[in-house]
This record gives sequence, structure tokens and C-alpha cells, in this order.
Amino acid sequence: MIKTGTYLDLLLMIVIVAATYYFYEKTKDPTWKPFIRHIPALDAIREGVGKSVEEDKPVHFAMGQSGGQLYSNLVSMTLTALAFLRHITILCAEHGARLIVHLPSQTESIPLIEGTAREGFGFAGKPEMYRRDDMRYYGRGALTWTQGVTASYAEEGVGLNLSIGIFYSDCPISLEMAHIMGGMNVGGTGRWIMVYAFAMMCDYVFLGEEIYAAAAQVSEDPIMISGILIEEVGKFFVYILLIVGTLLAAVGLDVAALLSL
Amino acid sequence: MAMFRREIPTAVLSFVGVVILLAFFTTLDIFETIKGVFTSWIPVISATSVGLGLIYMVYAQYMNYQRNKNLNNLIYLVVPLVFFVIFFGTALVVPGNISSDAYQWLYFHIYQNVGGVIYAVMFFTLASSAIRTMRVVTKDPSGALQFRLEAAALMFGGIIYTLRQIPLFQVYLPGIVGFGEWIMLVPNVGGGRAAVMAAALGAIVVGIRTLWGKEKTTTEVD
Amino acid sequence: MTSVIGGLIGTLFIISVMSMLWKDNIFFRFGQAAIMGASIAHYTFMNFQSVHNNAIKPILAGNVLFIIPLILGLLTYSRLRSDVSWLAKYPTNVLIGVGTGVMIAGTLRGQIIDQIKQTILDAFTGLNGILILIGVVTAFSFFIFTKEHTGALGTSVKIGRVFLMISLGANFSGELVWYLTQMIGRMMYILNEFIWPLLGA
Amino acid sequence: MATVKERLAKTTRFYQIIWALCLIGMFIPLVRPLGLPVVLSEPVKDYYNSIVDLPEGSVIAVSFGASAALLDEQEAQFLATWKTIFQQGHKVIFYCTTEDSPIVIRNELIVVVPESYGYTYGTDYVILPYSPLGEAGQAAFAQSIRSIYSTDINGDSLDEIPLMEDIDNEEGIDLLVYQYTSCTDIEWAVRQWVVPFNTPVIATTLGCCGPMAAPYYPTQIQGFLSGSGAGTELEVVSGNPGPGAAMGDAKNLGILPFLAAVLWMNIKPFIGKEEK
Repeated sequence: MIKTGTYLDLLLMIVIVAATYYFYEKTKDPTWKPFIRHIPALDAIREGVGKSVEEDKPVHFAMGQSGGQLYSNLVSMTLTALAFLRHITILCAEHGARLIVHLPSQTESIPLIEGTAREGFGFAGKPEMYRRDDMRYYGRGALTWTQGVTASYAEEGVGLNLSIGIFYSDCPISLEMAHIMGGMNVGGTGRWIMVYAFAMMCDYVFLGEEIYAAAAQVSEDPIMISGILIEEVGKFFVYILLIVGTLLAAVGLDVAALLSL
Repeated sequence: MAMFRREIPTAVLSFVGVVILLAFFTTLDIFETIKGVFTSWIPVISATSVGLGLIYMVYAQYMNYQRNKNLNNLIYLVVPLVFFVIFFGTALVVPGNISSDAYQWLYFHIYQNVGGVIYAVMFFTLASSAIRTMRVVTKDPSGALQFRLEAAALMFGGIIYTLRQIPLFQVYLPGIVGFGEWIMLVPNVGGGRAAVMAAALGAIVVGIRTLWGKEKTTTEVD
Repeated sequence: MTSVIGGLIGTLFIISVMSMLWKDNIFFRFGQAAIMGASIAHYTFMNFQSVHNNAIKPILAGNVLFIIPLILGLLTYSRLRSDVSWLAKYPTNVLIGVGTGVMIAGTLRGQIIDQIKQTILDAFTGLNGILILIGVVTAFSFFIFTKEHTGALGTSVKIGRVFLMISLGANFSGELVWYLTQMIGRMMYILNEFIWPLLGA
Repeated sequence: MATVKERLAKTTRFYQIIWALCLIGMFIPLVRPLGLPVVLSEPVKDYYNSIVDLPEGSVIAVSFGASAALLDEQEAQFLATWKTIFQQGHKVIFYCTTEDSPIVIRNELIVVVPESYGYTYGTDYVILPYSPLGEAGQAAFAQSIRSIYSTDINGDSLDEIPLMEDIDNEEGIDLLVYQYTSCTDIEWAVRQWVVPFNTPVIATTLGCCGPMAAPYYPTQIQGFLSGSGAGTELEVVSGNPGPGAAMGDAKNLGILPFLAAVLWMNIKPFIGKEEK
């Protein structure tokens, strides 16, 4: 009944599901506080909102021109970006900063993004701060998106530019233009290929997978924080496979066949 | 009624996701069939929602203009609509639609041409950020020189692979092709593979949380 | 003549977009707004065509099941009215459900197990393979969040970050040369579509 | 003491000078070509061999996710690939995954002209229209082509097209040419074609995506072209000259001011020119 060639996948899946169950049970204990290493870029978000208020400029939030993917392998990154959107919305509401959200081109994701922003302002007790006209849509493609975002920086100014999500070749323009116009860049993407742009252009960067951990921390939700620990279990599993596999290969076993199970 | 807003949509999400996983892991045809149905729906749902973006775009431009009636905002309100009508109208009305000469002319000289420019602009923005970042040695406030290992690694990978891609250096810098390929196929693979695996684990954990019905962004947003 | 006019219009658009590198100006705004309209028109038209081909035609041919995704797609518009906006959760959740299922299924093998397998196999191919193994092990340790990066872990992370930075450098370089190509392409456009035809060359 | 704004303006002016020099550097070889030779790389050779090693009449699926804006980077790859495939007499199913693809592929085939290789539309090659597939769509295509595409680009039912008669899933495909412009999309091909079905896959993509494709080469993808440089290499190895050569020439001088600026920024601290 189980497809051959998927046994190991299933095993890894079971390990993660079991860890998920275990840590979700743990979250029921209100005294449970796991240690998570500090991610410096997180503090910078609050600092950037403060800077925006001081300079009387808006906070910009972007999850990428193609950051609204709901049905690809990058869906997790879309959801992670939404956790940051909720966080920045609450911070903006608390500090009285205007928030401009640059929507991705995937129209099917707009309901979710708009709902998250609306919910964030509502949660902070300032639903009146939500403005649909600050939800900016620029059509399809890096061209219109980067130009739309750049024009918005030029027209309305940029205090903090928080860019988190799925970024392709759109970010080298949006990040650099925000920098040139005096904005503070904080951001990151799980797409390794574009991390270089964030590392080079941001004042504070989340390197690759750090965005998942950081999203959990900003959410202050025990369930999301437990996700970091679940990931660590997965990493332990990876290290075990790497070490055991290398040792077995060293003694002449056919590791390729074993890992193809 | 509240159930239709939260619990049932979450159940739909979990059901769809779990069926697809079962299709992957099991040999039962039923799951494969249901998966086929769901995956064939995706392009239709996605494509049908396209008008939503147009509505948001026009609304935001209109409200911006209402709030601040300057020339820039007027341009943003009127010009996109004019070009929308020109392109959409040509595609819809002219015989041959997008294959017509008129549409091809618009497409080639405006859409495709200007589409390419934006990436050209990125050459300059990226170059300036690299000039700023790829500084291996800097001075600290006391005037002492500091070596920055990570900037050196970034520059090492960046400059060597750049030279490898430029014909001039391929010809006049012997070994640069092999060295560039080595950068791409050895240290890049080492670092890149780790990053790919870490990001994959992060994605799977978020995915399982989503199917479990515990992902706030999908459950709590109305 | 049509060709020269096309080339002239295209050249003016190129200059308008590039002018933002100098400073924000009205021509840049015009070019940007025009492209926004053109792009969304093309995108909308192609998607309408896609709906027509992939939903309407099958429905007319008797495959009534495609009414469901069509309705789900239309439900996304419920977002425009706050009293029924929750209906949009149905299409988005179907999309996320499919996306999550497909992602998990493929990621386990393609992004994790096969990568481990390849790393182990590489390790026995020589020095380069061992370097890859060291790179994978140390760079992976950077992504550990439940321990401070000190001691042995700290050393591993430092080495790992060097591998990560070299990888980022290579990525940067690939992009830089690509963008350079794009700039050259646009210069070729100006020459071939406008300057040479204008000069009669 | 300069203000932040003044310092920003000063550095921006410095960048603008470098940008202008790069532009001049690119322009010169376009008017006076240098004509330097091309060095071949392994992924390109393997890409080429994957096509030519297939028996004549094999079926190649081309997942075509082109972007019109990125043709400068990929046109040389496309033209050389189509010519190589047609020279070998393979059958081709093009399927369009981006909204630009139908126009781009039609324009490409006006240049290459399959009919000049003795090809007939419908029998030897077919073009399937645009559908926003994404990864789920790739999975669906591999499982059942007709669940995603009911007609070809001309609106004719797939059942009426001779080439598609016996083909409805990955079993009928001997090689997938996976063309994409979003670097991580290579994972879609790996996950939805290679992992479940072991379908041979070669990829054609942008220069920036090469490092991302490299971890999957040569075990999961058999070869890949990244960037216009690789397109030029394929032109050379396949003996099909195209637009790649002129691009290569202009890159030579265009990049030099950037390299000089990076060098200058690294020399500055040693000659006491560095500002705090």
C-alpha cells in the first residue's frame, strides 16, 4: 500500500509529525519557555517603525512581486510573510505609523493579505487605521512591481522598508531604491538564490531560513515558537542521516540504495 | 454560521492537503484521482481571480488622487487605464487577437522592450550595492584596519564567478573557467545545499502546522 | 517608417524608465504608469483566455465539474464586501491545501533526502566532495536556533558562514551578469530598431 | 561634518559615474565587435548530449515558462535548443506556463521554422496554450495532460491531434526540457518529474539561476543552460550560430568599470582615503 521509494520520506514525515504532536502538547503548559537564539534583525523592525514616525514617513511592507504564491512549494514563505505583516501592522498601529502594503501579483492571495492587515489593526484596537487604498497592486511582473514600489517611495517617502517573503529579481531594485531614498531596509527571504541581495542591501537581514524562526518569535504564539523546535528535530534527523550514511558508505555499504528506499 | 467562516474552510484545507499526501505515499488510485481533480482546478481558480487585482489597482490610484490631486497622481490614475484599454482592446477586438500585427507591434515595442529595461536598471543598482558591500578591509572608528572575513568570502565567490562568465577573462585569464566552475560546483553547492535543506525543513514544519489547522494566518483571518 | 516610429517609442520608454537612476521625474512616472496598464491588460487577457480554454470549454463540452473551480475563483471577489469577505477563504484554502500537500510531498525527497544522498556520494569522490560535505555540515549548523553560537558550534557556524557567503557571491555574480546582458539587449534594441533604421544603415 | 543626506548624494553621484562608464563600455563593442572565442562548460555539453543521444523520433516535452522581458538573456538558448531538437528529428510538445509564453514561442518558431526541418504541426510538434500551472500544475501535467489542457493553442481538441493520440502523461515523454525564469522553480521539475517518475530532465534558465540548479546536476538534472553565455556555448557546440555572440562581446568592456570600482573601494583604506 505504501509506494516503494517513499519509505524514507514517510519516516521523516512521521518524525516531524510526532515532534509536532509532542511540542503542541508542551505548549499547553503556560510555564514552558524554550530557548531560542536572538535574531538581531527583529529589534530593527521596531526601531524602523520608530524612525518612520520620527521622520513622518510611512512604513512599507512588501512580500515580493511573486510573494503571494499559495499553491507552490513556496506557500510556507507566503504564510511566514503574513506573520510579519500582522506584526508590522500591530507595531504601526501602536506607534501611529502609516503602513503601505505592496501587494504581490498573485491576485488569489489578496483576500488573505488584506484580511491579515485588517485583522492586525483590529487586534491592536485601531481598525480605523486600515486603509484599502494603502494596499497597492501593480499588475504582473517585476517591471511594474518594482516601478510601482519605487514610485511609491519617491512620492510618499520611506521610513522603514520591511521586505519579507518570496523575492525574485525584483528586490535588487526595491531594496536599493529604498536605500538611496534614505529608508531603512530590514528583510529576508527563504529563497536562497536571492538572499545575497538582502545581505548586500539591507541594514538588517534575516538569512534564509531565519525568517521562519523570526516569524515564530514575532508571533509570540507558542504554537509557532514550537515550530522552531520541531525544525530542530528535523535538523537532528538530517545530521544523523549524514553521519550514519557517511560511516556506512565508508565501510562499503550501498548507501545510495538505502537512501532511495 | 461561525463554523462556515473558520472550521469548515480549515477542514477543506486539511482535507485537500492530506489527500495529496496520501496520493504521494500510497498506491491507492482513488487518492491519485482526487489529487488530479484538485490540481486541475488550480489554474482555473487562479486565473478567475485576476480581475481582483485590477479592481485594487484602480481603487488605490483613484483614492490617492482624491487625497492628493497632483499631476503625479493624475498620471497614475489616467495613464494605466488608457494603456489598459489600448492593449486589452487590441487583444480583444483586432482579428487574430494577440497574434495580430497590431498587438505584436505594441507587445514588442512597449511591453517586451520596456519589460527588459527594468532588469537592465538592476545591473546598476546591484553594482552599486556590491561596490558598497564588497569591502574586504575597512577602517574602524579608531583608524585601525579591519579584515572582514564574510565580505571577503562574498567577494571571492562573486568576483571569480563574474570573471568566469566574461569572455575577455575566459581568454586572457587562464584557468578562470575551471576556477569559476569550481566555485559554483563545490563551495556554492556546500553552502547552497545546507540552505536548501534548512529552508525545506522550515517549509515542511509550516506546511504540517497548516494542515493541522494551527497556522494562524490561515485560520484566524476572516 | 512604422519601424522607426516603433523604435522611437520604444527608445523613449527605455529612457523614461532608466531616468529614475538619475532622479525621480515626470517621464519616469508616465512610463511606469503606461507599463502598469499594459502589463495588467496582457495578464488579464491571457488569464481570461485561460479560463475560457480550461474551464468554460470543458463545461460546455459536458465536464460540469469545472463549474466548481470557476465558482471558487469568483468567490475571491467576495473580499470586496466586508460582510461576505469570509467566503474568499474557500478558494484560498483549496489553493493552500493543494500547495501544501504538493510541497511537502516533493520537498521531503527532493530537497532533503536526495540532497543528503548526493552529499554522501560526493564525499567519496575526492577532495572536492569532502569540501562539499564540510560545507553542508557547517553551513547547516548556522540554522540551529536553540543554542547560542559559541564554542564548537560557534566555530562550525563561522566556517559555515564562509561557505554561505561564497554561495551568495556566486548567486550575486550570476544575477549581475544577467542584468548586464539585459542592458546590452536594450542597447541593441535602440541601435537595431531606431538608430540604424533612422540612419538608413 | 556632512549630513546623511549630503553623504548619500555624494555616494549616489559616485555610483552614477560608474554607471555611465559601464554604459559606454557596453556600447563600444556593439559598434566595433571584438569577436573573442567561447569556452565550453560541462553542464552545456551534457545538455547538448542529452538531446542528441535520444533515439530519433523520441518525444520531448518543453515546459515553456518564458518571460518576454528576459528574452535578451534566453533567446540564444531557445533558438539553439529548438534547432538542435529539430535537427535530431525528435517530436516536441511545447506547453506554455506563463502568459508571455504563447507569443514568445510563436515568434521563436517564426525564426527557426520547424517546417524547414520537414516538421508538420500536429504530427511532429504541438503547442499547448497558456495555463498558470505552478508546481501543482506541473504535477497534474505529468499525471494527465488532458486534465490541464483540453485543446492546443489553436483551440483544437487534443484528441484530434495525431501527436497527442497516445500521449497523456509522463510515460509518453522521453525528455523534459524545463525552461524557467524563477530560480527555485527548478525544484518543481525535480519534485514533480524526477522524484516520482525518474523522467530525464534538462533545464534552460537565467544566468543567476545556475548556482541554484548546480546542486541538482548531474544526478537529478542531466544538464543545464544558465544565461546568455551558455546560450552562446550551445550555439557553438551545436553549430547553430545565433544572437549570443554579440552579447558576449559587449559584456567584456561593460563589466570593467564595476570591477575597477570594487578594486578601488578595497584599496582606499590602505591609502587613507576611507571615510568613517
